[in-house]
Amino acid sequence: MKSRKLLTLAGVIFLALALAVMPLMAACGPAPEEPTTPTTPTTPAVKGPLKYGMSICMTGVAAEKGSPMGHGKLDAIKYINEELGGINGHPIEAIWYDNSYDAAKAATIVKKMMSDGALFFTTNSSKMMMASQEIANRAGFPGIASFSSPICTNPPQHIYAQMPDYGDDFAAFANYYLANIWKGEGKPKLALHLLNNPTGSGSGDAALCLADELGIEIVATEEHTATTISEMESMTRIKAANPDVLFIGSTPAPSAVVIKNAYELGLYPGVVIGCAHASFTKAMVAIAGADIVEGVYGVFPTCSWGEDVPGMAKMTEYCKAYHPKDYGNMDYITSWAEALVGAEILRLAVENCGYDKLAAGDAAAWECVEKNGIQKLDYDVEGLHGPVKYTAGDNRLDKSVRVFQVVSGEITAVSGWIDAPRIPYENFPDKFPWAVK
Amino acid sequence: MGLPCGTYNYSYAKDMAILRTKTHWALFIALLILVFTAPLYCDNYLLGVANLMGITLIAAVGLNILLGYCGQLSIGHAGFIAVGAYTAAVLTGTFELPFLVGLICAGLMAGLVGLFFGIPSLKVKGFYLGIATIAAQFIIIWFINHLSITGGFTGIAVPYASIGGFVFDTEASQFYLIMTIAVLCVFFAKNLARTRIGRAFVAIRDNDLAAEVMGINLFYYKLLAFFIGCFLAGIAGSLLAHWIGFMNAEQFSISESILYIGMVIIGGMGSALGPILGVIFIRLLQQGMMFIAPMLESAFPALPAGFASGIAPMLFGVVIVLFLVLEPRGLSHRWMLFKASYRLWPFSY
Amino acid sequence: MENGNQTKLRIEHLSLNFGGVHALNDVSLEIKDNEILAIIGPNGAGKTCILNCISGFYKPQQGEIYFEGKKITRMRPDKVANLGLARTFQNIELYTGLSSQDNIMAARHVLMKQNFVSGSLYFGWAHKEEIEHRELVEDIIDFLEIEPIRKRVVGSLPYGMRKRVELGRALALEPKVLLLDEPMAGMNLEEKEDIARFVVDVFEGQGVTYPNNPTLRDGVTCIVLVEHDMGVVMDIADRIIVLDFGRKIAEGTPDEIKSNPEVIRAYLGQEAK
Amino acid sequence: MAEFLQYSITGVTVGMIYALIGLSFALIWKSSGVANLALGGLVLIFSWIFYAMLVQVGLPLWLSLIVVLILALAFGWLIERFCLRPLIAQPILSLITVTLGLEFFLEGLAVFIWPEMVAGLPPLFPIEPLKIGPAVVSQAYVWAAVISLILFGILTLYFRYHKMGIAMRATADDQLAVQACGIPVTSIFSTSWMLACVVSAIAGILISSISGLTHGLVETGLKAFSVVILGGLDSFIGCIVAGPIIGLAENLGSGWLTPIVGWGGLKDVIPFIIIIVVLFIKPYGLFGEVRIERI
Repeated sequence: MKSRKLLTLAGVIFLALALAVMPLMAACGPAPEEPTTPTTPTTPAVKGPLKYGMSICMTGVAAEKGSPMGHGKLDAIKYINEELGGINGHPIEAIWYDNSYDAAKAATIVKKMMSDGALFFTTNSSKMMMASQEIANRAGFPGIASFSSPICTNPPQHIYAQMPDYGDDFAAFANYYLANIWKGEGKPKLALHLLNNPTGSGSGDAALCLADELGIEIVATEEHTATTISEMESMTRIKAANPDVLFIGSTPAPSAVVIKNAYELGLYPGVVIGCAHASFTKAMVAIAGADIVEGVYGVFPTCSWGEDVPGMAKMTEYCKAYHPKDYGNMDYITSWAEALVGAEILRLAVENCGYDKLAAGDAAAWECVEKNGIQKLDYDVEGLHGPVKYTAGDNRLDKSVRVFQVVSGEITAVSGWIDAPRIPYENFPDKFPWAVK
Repeated sequence: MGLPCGTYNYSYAKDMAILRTKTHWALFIALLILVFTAPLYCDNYLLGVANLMGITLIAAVGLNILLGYCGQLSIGHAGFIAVGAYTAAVLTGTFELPFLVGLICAGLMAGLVGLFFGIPSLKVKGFYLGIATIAAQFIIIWFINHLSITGGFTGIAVPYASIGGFVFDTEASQFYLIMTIAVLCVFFAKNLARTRIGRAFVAIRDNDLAAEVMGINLFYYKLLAFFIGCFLAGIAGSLLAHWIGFMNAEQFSISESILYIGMVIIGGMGSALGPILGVIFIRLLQQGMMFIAPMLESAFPALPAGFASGIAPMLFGVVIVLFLVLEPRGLSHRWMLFKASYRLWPFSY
Repeated sequence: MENGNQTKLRIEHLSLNFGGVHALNDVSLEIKDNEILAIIGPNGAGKTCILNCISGFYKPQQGEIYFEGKKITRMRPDKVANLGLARTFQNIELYTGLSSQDNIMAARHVLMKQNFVSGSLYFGWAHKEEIEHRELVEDIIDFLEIEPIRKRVVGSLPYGMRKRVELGRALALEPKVLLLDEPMAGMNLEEKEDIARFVVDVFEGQGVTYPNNPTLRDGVTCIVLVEHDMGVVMDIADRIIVLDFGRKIAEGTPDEIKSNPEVIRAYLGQEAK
Repeated sequence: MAEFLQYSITGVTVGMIYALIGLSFALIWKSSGVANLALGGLVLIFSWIFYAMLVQVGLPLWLSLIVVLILALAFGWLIERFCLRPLIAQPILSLITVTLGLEFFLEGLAVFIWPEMVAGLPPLFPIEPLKIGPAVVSQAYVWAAVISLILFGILTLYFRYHKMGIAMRATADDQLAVQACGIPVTSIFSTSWMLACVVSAIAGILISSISGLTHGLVETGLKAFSVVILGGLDSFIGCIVAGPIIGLAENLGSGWLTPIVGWGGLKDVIPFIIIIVVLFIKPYGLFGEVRIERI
């Protein structure tokens, strides 16, 4: 009995050690056999790889978004390596780690990627980028955030945003609303319901910044937690303020609660409801119930599944082959597009600086990637989201979103690409001290 | 625990010393040399992990004083770390005060906040106190999110640490800074534990009624434990802020607090070695998890979607459960048993 | 002996209730210097309650307690201990996670001066102070003959040894009054004799045997002993107080108590059954 | 006035949902003194199982419910048998940490089986709200409140009259004495874990029918158990009274204070301020057992 216990203990300690030693092996060992090397059998890769760093929230609280996003970009890289033969014959090597949505881990991961000689890195959430961005900025290591907060790109440094941020969502929606929906006199009255984190406050900050310029009156600002089960109380106050339009900057589940409560209070249908892109997913429709959310507007920076754009066929093929469960998930598109943009950056960098300079994976290579890759981008991303093009002073690569609406329970596009101009946060240094630095 | 055969103490000073034989000293110095030359043969990533461990260790030492020695459960430790981190961030970032001022103020501020939330400990024990500290964490984070000076939800950037013009801008220099402070903290905590205050803490933990009757002021010492524990949390927070460079209140979640308790318990409560082992165990395990998903995905591309994302937390949980089932008194207890049997070997009866 | 016999502790009209239960009912007594006072009585008579009131652990509803003329009723327990009242407990209340030596060191707490800063630095006078106090503690360990278990964690010690460590802990406080709550409960004859010998030795003082330890050298001149065992009490006590149902029913020398009919009815009669 | 009524009704109904999770926590606390940190994970996993039965397998509602409840019983037994029982007589904090490990495991398990990680249940109750004077309340909340009242009633009766329930109460006081009476303490622990799993399954189903199946369920579990401190951890009546009090406090307090102080999100911090205040004034909650110290 005793010996059995000892044996099991030894087993557990061995298991724990094996797990624990993994980082050591990966870092110190002479390992050219990087465990993260993707399989690249079809094209004989004679040329050296280009290292693409990815910090992915594969597990943890944000895995609901991180996991399909991870699949999306890994599948895209598989596609690029296998069918397109890599970048000018150089395969892309994905150096990716799971950050578990843990800031401290994200900070060690960005260091790991710098040691591994990655040429740039991407994250798929603003929190993970915020935990990594100072380290990267200080080292001049370029990074791209798929979903970002304004603070990632303001003031512009070495971090770029793949798509418009939550603030831009608001700006684009407000423009659309004023042009196409608002028929009344005077200023429309706006109520905001924001998640209590940068996702929500991003929309709130944009509203604060733009309200006067656009001619909108903010009559109520409420906030909620990601785990809220009832917002009747805040919605009662919003109802009392008698708004014309309600903008929700949040994630699917709490947005669904807010919309349901608006429905129960008789506020909706009646007011116009708009959602930022983190809320506006199929899950929100499922949680709130299709009958209730019918007619709700939302913005989203990518195309939707099944649309007739050049990149759709390959993406659908790979998704169905490797991660069929992710089919229909918008985050997969975002991430697939991210990998296409990343490949384009690498292509520009290889063509402009040559592979040898990039192979070093040092500060000079990073500068080259940033100056000759990211900043020279001019690419349509095969129509999967708005075209990416760098303009000086604006670190957002793609600058347009589309407005969607729930029609018969389906999220349907109601507009083309709407430009989301950069929001001048730096003009309000007292409200947004971070934007001036 | 006894000494190796043939070792005798000839003075009380010698009996009370931490390092008592030449072998002890040799091992200790070798360890210090090993630690402080690490930047020579480790890359930035490993140094980064070591820095994270050092920072975590400082906070865990604080929690060990509070929970392991004084027996006061705190499930809000990440909240107190946040207080320190934001104090340092605001002082050095916004007001551009020197790093050391920020460091000390971070400790003091966290200590004072800890004092306030420690007041219920005079009336309640155990899990009731735990819940008071959970509440403390939520309240702290709420305030950080709603004050304008802390940058609100957006967060706040923090400059590099610097002392007298020397900027700790490389991973290696940060390593020296963090390790020095961590070693000092461990040393202070060890001394504290073996002197008057530490005995008072343990007395309160083991038998608070008797401790009071034997002349220990519960009010003072419980609050002192909260102050010291949270002071160290604040120091750790300050270092964390300078190390990551950007603070956001979301980083200090309740599960982080719970994990700190896990570290202290897995390491072994109420021993100087405990937090060191616990921190190394948990942080390395976490880092190991980081590699599992990529490895699985690349080795077995045909795995079902949830495999890579689900297996890591499952393994993490299983290791913790199995570990506690087999070694409920923590790693340091196992280490003691090992030392004892090694000393008596081969006559282990 | 009769000369220095002034009152150390004076208890006046003490009453203590728990809800409807009268644990103590108008008890008055005096505890004098230079005597071993025994408080006896059947189970539930309120003996321990008196000790708990003295050490500040219970707050009596009525009555006052004076120590050397100073009122200590309803004072915080740690302050009472600081005045020089030390005690042991009926059910051993040691710090189970500490070694015997550290348990006794922990009682030196009130006599030490380091604070958490000097303690954590350990150099200089904190270190010196630790050594000084360690020496005094070693005297106690030597006196109580517990050297072999010095470094053992008390949670793992046998009952008799733990009782000794507890006595040592009380002695380390350098008390002016020593309150012993059933120090011999649950012991065999030999162990009882040991404890009785320690009590008498402490009372008398050891003089030059322990020249540096004031408690052991000069003795504790005032000891209160709460005990069940009549034999031991009759042997070592100078004066006996008998309680029954929270009332004082008799007071006097052992001989007087032996012949007191009230006591025989309340106590000895019960035991004779 | 209309607003007051709206706030009150919302507060009471939401509070009842907190109380429901609190009941599950109190069950284990009452019989074994273990703080169940895996509560969030349990709520999560049972909600997903229910989703799987109802939506993925397509069973009728009543059958899915029965399957979930049976699985909950099995889970409870397994957890007690393989995680908690080996640790009997070990330091209580080790037991609590085991539940922490369990929490990680359950979270991982949920992701493992349901990688989509977010889903919505079809509405279990009619979506049309009930009108009470000028105020409205969703039927889902009302049903949740009713169900937690029923569960509270059943548990109270069980603990008062059923042999096992009485033994459970006794175990909380003195494990040795119970063992001496010939009642195996281990079976009491496993019964309490099984019951707690059933209660958390019901709570999970109700909550996820309101706010969907997300990882957030974990934190809802955590938050709710800290909220029921007001009632006292070991008291069912405490949970059922304190839940609504907290719900009222957060809704009324936030309703009045938000316009005054101008800070959003007061609702989320008020419960915790109340906890701190309660601990200062009445440390063991409204109905918690106050221990008389003896030496």
